Amino acid sequence: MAAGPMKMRASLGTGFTDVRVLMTHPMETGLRKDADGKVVPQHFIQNLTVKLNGKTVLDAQISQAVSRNPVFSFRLKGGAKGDKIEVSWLDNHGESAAIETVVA
Amino acid sequence: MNRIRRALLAALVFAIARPLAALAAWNKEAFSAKTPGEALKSLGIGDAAPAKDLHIEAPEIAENGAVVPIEISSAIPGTTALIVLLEKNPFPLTARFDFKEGALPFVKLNVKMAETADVRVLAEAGGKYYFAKQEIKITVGGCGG
Amino acid sequence: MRRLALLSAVLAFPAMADPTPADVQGIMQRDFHPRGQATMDRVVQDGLQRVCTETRDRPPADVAKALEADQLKTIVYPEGSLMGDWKRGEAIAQSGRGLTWNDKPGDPAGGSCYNCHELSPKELSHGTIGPSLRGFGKTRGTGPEVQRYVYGKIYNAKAYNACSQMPRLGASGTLTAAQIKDLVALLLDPASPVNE
Amino acid sequence: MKALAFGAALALSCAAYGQDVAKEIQRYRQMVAEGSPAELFELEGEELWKKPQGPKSVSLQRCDLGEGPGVLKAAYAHLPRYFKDADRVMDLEARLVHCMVTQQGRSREDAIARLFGTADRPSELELLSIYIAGQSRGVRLEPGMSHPKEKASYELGRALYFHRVGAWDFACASCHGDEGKRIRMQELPVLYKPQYARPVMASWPAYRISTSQVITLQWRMNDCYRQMRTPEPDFGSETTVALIHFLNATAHGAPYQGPGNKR
Repeated sequence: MAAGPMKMRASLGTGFTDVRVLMTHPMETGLRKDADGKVVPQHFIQNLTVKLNGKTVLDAQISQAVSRNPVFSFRLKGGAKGDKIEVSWLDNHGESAAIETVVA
Repeated sequence: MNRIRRALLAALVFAIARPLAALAAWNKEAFSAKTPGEALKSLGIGDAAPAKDLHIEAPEIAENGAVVPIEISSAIPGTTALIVLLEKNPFPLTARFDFKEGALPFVKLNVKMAETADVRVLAEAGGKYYFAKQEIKITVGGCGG
Repeated sequence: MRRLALLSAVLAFPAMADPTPADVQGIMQRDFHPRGQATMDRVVQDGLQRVCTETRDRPPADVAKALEADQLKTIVYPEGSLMGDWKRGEAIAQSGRGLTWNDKPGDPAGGSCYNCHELSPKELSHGTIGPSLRGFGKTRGTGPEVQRYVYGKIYNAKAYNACSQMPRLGASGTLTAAQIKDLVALLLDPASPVNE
Repeated sequence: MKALAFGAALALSCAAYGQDVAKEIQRYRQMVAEGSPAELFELEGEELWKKPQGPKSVSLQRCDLGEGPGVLKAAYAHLPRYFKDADRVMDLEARLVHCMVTQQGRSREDAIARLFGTADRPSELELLSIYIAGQSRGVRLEPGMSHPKEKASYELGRALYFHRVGAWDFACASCHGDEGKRIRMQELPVLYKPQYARPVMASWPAYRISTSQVITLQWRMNDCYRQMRTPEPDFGSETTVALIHFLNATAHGAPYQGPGNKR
């Protein structure tokens, strides 16, 4: 499966901004067999980056043990309307995707 | 299907091969380690102290090992990283989050667990390491077949 | 006036009686198609299914008795001991496979026991549609009478309770005689975790 | 001694099990629901709704789901219902196939060629269903109950619910007939009673966590009959629509809250 859509929601809490991001990705472990008994090759997101107004605030490295169609929630310090949040990922096949949203 | 996906990608996602390639550091050795001990060694982590201020919020029983929700947060001052290990998975190291100025040490994610096991979370703060653990039971659900 | 409106509402739908089991069967014969080993004869109710449907699983006592006597005749007991291997029995109790349209005919089926019953205390994921069978053999022993009862109950649960929700695992061809013997051992063998 | 201590611990954990398990499973489901990727599929469904397809190369945007051509708001909550143009009661999926045939000019074979998708590739009907159902959020479930064919559909659904059939003698009520029962760890809602039908029916279609798949009510009916060991029901047939009709009518009045999450 190729990279599908992403979705992100940012909401202002008290003293922080809640960020929730959904991404379409199979997160194949390389251990699973398909219906024909063939091993499905490893295919998973390895890096995740969160930027706030262009500056990296969170770098993550993840493994194939993160569930399919990953959902992550983060919290950013403070936050105000108009803040630009960008989340991007890179997988072990070199595919990548990104999404950005503005805090409303 | 592909056409739709492409259309969606164009609408929602923009390609960013350039900046990501620069920071595509992924600790292959640590993620390939087969035991929690080896993984920690690869990450350069020696001793870790138990910490009450490191919180794991997870169900004690999960109906399905394919999706186990875990929320981790640290109230240890100066926390710069959170590390998640699933002790009985074939490759225990599951995630490492490095927080820079601007992010709070808080993450919620879903993980896969092969069997009932401890989740071990480590926090790095001021060059020291802390840990917390919780057991999560994995059950079989629903009808067979 | 209101009564009149009500009456006309009733008259507007003169044929609005509840569909009978025979009507339902006819509709299912039209709306279903065979797939794999699940053939169309399976939507034809036998007498027992028909009576249980008609009475919402509460047949009059004499009817129930007659049905049970009928079902008892279907049970085929093998020669010799009815106790198999409880370890194989545990695996059969765990498996929910068998007889569906995507099960391969000839592949060993399971009894789906844990779907409805508690058995071994080691298995926390058990259903509650049927009674708990934990410690079943402890109070009943392993005598030939109880072996015969357990074998018969698994082979055809309807011989003991006409409209039981438990499948007729032997009579339907789901489990073999050897498999049912293994389940008897799972329930009765003192070494079985069920009797811990 | 050690074995004894272990045995005691096991007995203890089992005794404590009953009361705590339900609470913990509830917590698990709550946390999973908060992290559901169902929204991603709504986006894809919206694209499909607007995409020109078939020999006539038109989108489904003029499809009348009962609230008027192209009206999505509240459409799902009011299904199944009677459609005059087809002279029958239809659920969402049967209606979508009808529109694919009559408006897009596709053959019925093409429209139903791939009914149930995979985790990698959900089917067209699954994605459309999840998108369209999402447009009924907050609207009370109110399937059609006034036309004679709607009443007949409801009655047939109820009869099917209690109809014992198949190689294992099951009716829907064999599992969904008594309160407080479960299959393995899964609680079984007594779906002919409104208080149990409401929360369940208000959350279909759904994202199924165990298989990472989008699932619809037609799938649910199909897979229940598979496990009841009957032959396979035709997609969108009077039988499956009647059961869905009976269930949604029993859940009457529940505000729609889906698409939901299932185990």
